[in-house]
Amino acid sequence: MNDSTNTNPLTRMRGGYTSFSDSIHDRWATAPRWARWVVYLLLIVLAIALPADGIGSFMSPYTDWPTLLFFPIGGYILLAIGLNVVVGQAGMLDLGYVAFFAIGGYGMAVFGTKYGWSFWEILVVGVLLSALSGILLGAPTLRLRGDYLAIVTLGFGEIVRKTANNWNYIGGPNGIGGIPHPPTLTEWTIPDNGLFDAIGIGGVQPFKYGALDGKPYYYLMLVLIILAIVFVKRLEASRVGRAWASIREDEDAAELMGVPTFKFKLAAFAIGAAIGGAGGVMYASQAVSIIPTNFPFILSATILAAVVLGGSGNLPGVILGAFLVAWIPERIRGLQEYRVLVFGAVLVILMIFRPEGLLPSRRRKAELAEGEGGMGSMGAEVGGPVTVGAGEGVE
Amino acid sequence: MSETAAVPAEKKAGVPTLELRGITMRFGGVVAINDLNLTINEGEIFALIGPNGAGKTTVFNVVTGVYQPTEGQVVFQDSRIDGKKRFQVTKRGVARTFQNVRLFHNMSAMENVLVGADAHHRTGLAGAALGLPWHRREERDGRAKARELMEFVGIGHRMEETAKNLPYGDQRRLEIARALATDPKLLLLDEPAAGMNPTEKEELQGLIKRIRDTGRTVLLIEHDMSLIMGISDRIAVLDFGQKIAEGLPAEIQNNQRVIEAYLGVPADAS
Amino acid sequence: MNNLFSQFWPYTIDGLSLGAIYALVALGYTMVYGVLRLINFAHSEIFMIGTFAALGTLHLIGMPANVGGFALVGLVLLLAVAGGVASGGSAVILEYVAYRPLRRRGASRLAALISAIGASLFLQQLFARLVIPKAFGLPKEKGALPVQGHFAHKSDVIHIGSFELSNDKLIVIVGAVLMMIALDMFVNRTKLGRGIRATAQDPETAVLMGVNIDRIVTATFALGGAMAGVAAALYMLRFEETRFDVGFLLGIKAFTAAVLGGIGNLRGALVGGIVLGLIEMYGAAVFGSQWQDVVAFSVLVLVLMFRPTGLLGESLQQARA
Amino acid sequence: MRSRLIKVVGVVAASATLALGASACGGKSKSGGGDTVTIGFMGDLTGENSGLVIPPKQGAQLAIDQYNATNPKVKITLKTYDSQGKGEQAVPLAKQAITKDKIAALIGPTFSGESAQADPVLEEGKVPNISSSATNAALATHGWKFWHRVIGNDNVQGTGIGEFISNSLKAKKVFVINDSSEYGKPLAETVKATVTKGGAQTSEDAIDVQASDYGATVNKVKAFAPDAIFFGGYYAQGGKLIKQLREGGVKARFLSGDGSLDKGLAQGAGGTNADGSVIGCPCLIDPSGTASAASKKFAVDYKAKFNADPAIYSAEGYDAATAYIEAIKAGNTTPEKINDYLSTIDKPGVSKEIKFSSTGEPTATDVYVYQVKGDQLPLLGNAKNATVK
Repeated sequence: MNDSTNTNPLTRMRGGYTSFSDSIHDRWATAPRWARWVVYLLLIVLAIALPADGIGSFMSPYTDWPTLLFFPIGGYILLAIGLNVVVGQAGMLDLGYVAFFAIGGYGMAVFGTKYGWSFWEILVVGVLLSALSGILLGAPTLRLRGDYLAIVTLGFGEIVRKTANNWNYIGGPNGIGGIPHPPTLTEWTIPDNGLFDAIGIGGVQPFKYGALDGKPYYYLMLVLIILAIVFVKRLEASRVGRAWASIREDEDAAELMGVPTFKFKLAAFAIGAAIGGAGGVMYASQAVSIIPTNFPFILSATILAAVVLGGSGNLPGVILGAFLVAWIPERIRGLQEYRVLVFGAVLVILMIFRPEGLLPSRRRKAELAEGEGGMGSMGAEVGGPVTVGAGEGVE
Repeated sequence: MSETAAVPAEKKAGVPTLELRGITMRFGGVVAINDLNLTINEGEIFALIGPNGAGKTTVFNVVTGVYQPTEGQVVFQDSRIDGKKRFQVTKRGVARTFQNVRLFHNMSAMENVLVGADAHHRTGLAGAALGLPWHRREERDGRAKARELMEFVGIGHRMEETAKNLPYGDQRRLEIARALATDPKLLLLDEPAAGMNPTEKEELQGLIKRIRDTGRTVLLIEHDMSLIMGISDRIAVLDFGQKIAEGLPAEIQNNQRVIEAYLGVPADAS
Repeated sequence: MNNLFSQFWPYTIDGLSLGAIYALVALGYTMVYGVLRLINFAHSEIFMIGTFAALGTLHLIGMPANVGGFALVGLVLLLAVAGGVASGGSAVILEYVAYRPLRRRGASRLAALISAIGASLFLQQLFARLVIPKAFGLPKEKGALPVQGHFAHKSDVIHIGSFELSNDKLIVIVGAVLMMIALDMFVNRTKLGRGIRATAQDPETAVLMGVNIDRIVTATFALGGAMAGVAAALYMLRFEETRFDVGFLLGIKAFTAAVLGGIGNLRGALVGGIVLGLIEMYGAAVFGSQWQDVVAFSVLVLVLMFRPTGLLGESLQQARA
Repeated sequence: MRSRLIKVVGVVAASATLALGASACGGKSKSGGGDTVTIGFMGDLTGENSGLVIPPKQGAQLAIDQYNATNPKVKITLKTYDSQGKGEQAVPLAKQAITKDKIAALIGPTFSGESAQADPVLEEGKVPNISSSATNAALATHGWKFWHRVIGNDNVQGTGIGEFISNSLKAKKVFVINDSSEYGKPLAETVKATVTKGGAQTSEDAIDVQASDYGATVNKVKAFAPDAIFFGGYYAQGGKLIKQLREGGVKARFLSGDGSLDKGLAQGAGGTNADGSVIGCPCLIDPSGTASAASKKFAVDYKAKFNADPAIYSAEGYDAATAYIEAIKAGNTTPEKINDYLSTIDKPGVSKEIKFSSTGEPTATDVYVYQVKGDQLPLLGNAKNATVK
């Protein structure tokens, strides 16, 4: 991998980074089970300690760190995990992912304010509702390939936002206010003793959801993220994940090997939508009020950027990507009006340096490296083998 | 040269497993297949030959549901499969390989075969996500089966390698293993010997026979005449989308129209 | 409904003139897509740069006012040249900076798409924060606001009953159609044009046949950018103001038009643009302007359901097959 | 390995350097000893609507600087929070302001959308807040104890403008347009309801703020042939709308609300297209100081400090800050005490009497109308009795 003959320092640097991340990959792949569990456990402890003031004062000097950790950071991570199922695993380009986030959010708002349901009930309903909308959008459009699908999903995102804006029942442009917080589970307070203080969580009431303290929301989001990771990881290692991978590589061959491609693509869409919907429910419940402009196209683009930046198809990469995309603009608040400018430039530079993402999966990297002549290929695309017939033709 | 190996003595009684009835396939103005009737019997190795552009792969595409025939029916084991979705055709027991290898290049050999084995698996999203017992059993069984099949085709030592890193001959074998994993009753091989050296061809010949011996029917397209003559029970010859001959290898070898078709002399020379 | 019937001609003419601008911008998307299969998201900013080039030109020549008649045609020509050069040039630079390094590394189209989104944000903000305040002497915080340049004297050229056609709309429609014809001829009759088509159909064979891909890509961006620049000049004639994110919605619409017509197909861009322009106007007439975009996107989804490769999409598929 | 690590560090340098560089230029404000009280100002300070937020910020700054210049026992520092006008940024900023910066009170958030998300946080954090420009009527309906504003809400404004259209202009056919925003739509609806009550016939349409071509709306207006057109929305769109209406041959009088009260309206409309248009606002912009002596003094001081005329909401920003200054002068330095004081305050301000109802609304309901003349927006008078020339 490391091309030592190359004298271009930039290329060398990239090579060094690549071989470094590869060696981590390898270690991880051969690590014994207990070692993995130790790492998982450490990561969870780290995640629990993350909102601590000591960390926050460096990570976020300008704005409330636990709230940032909930949204955008946690929210983006959850959304990126969901979008990664669609883009990274099944290889479909979705430019309107924000629609499902919006549907979850509005689900929370409508059922919470108009029907008085509790957060927990709505979480289930909102997830189902989003999955259903994913199926409704996907069923007629998933036979479209590549960029045709992309523009349809983009259109769907806009349709959802505009409809919300024009529909008075859900508040039109005013949106919906007074959305209830999740009911407090227990007033239990983490004891203020040395150990907990050491990791900065002493005195926190982790299950009491109010407007001011962002930590309980963050923990809730953390649980949701962990669940989503377990869910998606298990699928990835199963028949479902293999079916997605085969669809991404050669949809026609996959179907001829007995993979019901449409069904699995629809499933990917529904799962992505469901995770996006869960994020929406969470967001709305914390934000108290939502308006249609909370769900702009640029959010879809940002989440997509997170997925690709981190390493489409590889969960740790996607999580890292989402974290950076959410965190960098907040961290560079000091640059004030120039921060979006800088953010745009960083995106371009990172893509030039690491087009396969910061932490790509091996397989995905190999796929990306295959790019021949043009822009390489991205699983589902218009110009790919349109049918087997197109590939092999009439003899 | 392999006269002795040719013409297996036993003749099948002739239980038809695949029937093409009056298949016509048109693309715009081009007629790729014209009124083709073909019967493949259970347990035989049937070869489809013909010059380039004769429409052989189109026949495969019609059988496997890639194309819907413009006219005619495809009957497999007494039920029609034309108009069925591709994966449904596969589930019924028709699997194929491709002229230009179409593996899932960046997946391991094992994963490639597992995709085939999954064709008959029933684990849904919930089963996989919750790690339910039958899902684990299916995974275990699938892996065992895949291992067995890769041993069977002779690439047992390469299971964890990425498909595209395999030598060409092994890629062809992997494709066969992947197809076999779907448990086909009828296996369609599209030029399996293309690009192979003589030794590999020899091995392939043995492999195809062993596949037949496991009770499967084989329909193959091939250009290598010695291979064809060495293993086929029966042969049909296509030219310009039409069947111009059908019969035992010995009959085909001496058929005047076939020779003309291959030499490029029009059969109906005016 | 009533509105549509009583004001049929105004809606139609508005739809045509809007569609003509969509079509010209769509060309850039469709050409780049044809050659690189990349959604050039930053194309909307290429258009934006064109509008500012036109505005800057107006300032340079002393901000004429109330120009009418043939003088207006001449002025628009000048603006079109300025816009075309600026947009074409910046499209080439964009390709060089944001896409070429990725192409060299054989990066995925997805990575290129993210690079495009990044470039789009960068260019927007560059104008909002630095270029516009500097160029027009505005306070920093006003860079995000629209900037005007009123120069045209608009009058009706034809006015029969409810059929009114003003000089600006006429110039927009005629100008766009002329540019489409010119581009069509260029692509079909010149060596460079043939190279573009060959590359779009089969890059590998094109390389084997001695086509210099880099040159073709540069030419594609230059041409697509120039078309956006001309569109920008026509836009300035119609609306006489622009802002840093003027390209955002227009770009999405133009991309929609390209897909509607069949992406990769030049004539498809024209058809898609005009159809989209008309649908938007008629949709607004029937359902109200707030539903304009919903109608447009819904029609897109419907069209793609029945013609998965767009209105004129077959030629692309054939070319690819 | 070591050199490799260095390379790795190099790759991530792009983001890391950025982050570090950023921390270097952004300073942290310390509230110092007990003699300083921090008041926050939150709004879109750098985004596209910052033109509406910087004037009230400057107004507030002026009030505080004037107060600090008197060498009081307790000084005030003004700390700004740039929410970009977005709720998702306003919420964590509000929390930061409460828990880390320990602000005693907040001016803002300036827009209604962000207020709806950030105000519950301020409410729970028990920090009094006064908005200088969030006019959405629904904000007052949540029963918030710490929320206030020094500007009449959209219902007040819409009713005022609607009555002006009916009574002063005596328009019989009114076409109402909104910009589909949480500000423009309710305002347009109130105007529509008011003029309908006044006996006028109405029709309506909505535009998209991102769109360029308002042709469809213009055609609708033409078909309706109104005497007056009301637009609920901001001047960036309003100007463009006027221009396209005039080019389409529509001559009817154009009216709009506070979002369009800016020179940009006439600039966008081009030439003399906007002349005669009437803009209503529950705010007072009075650079010539004709309204009152306080207004006169404010205009002079503002001009002296910022070298610019008072603009939209600068008087309201000044008044919001004044309310807090009065509270602090009276010895209240904790958030809750300041809030208690606000419920009793009754002082003349620049724009209006500073006095809040129990819901936090200002008790004054004056709406002023301005008429476009060239690129100026001279005050026409109170909507109740003003007449157009």
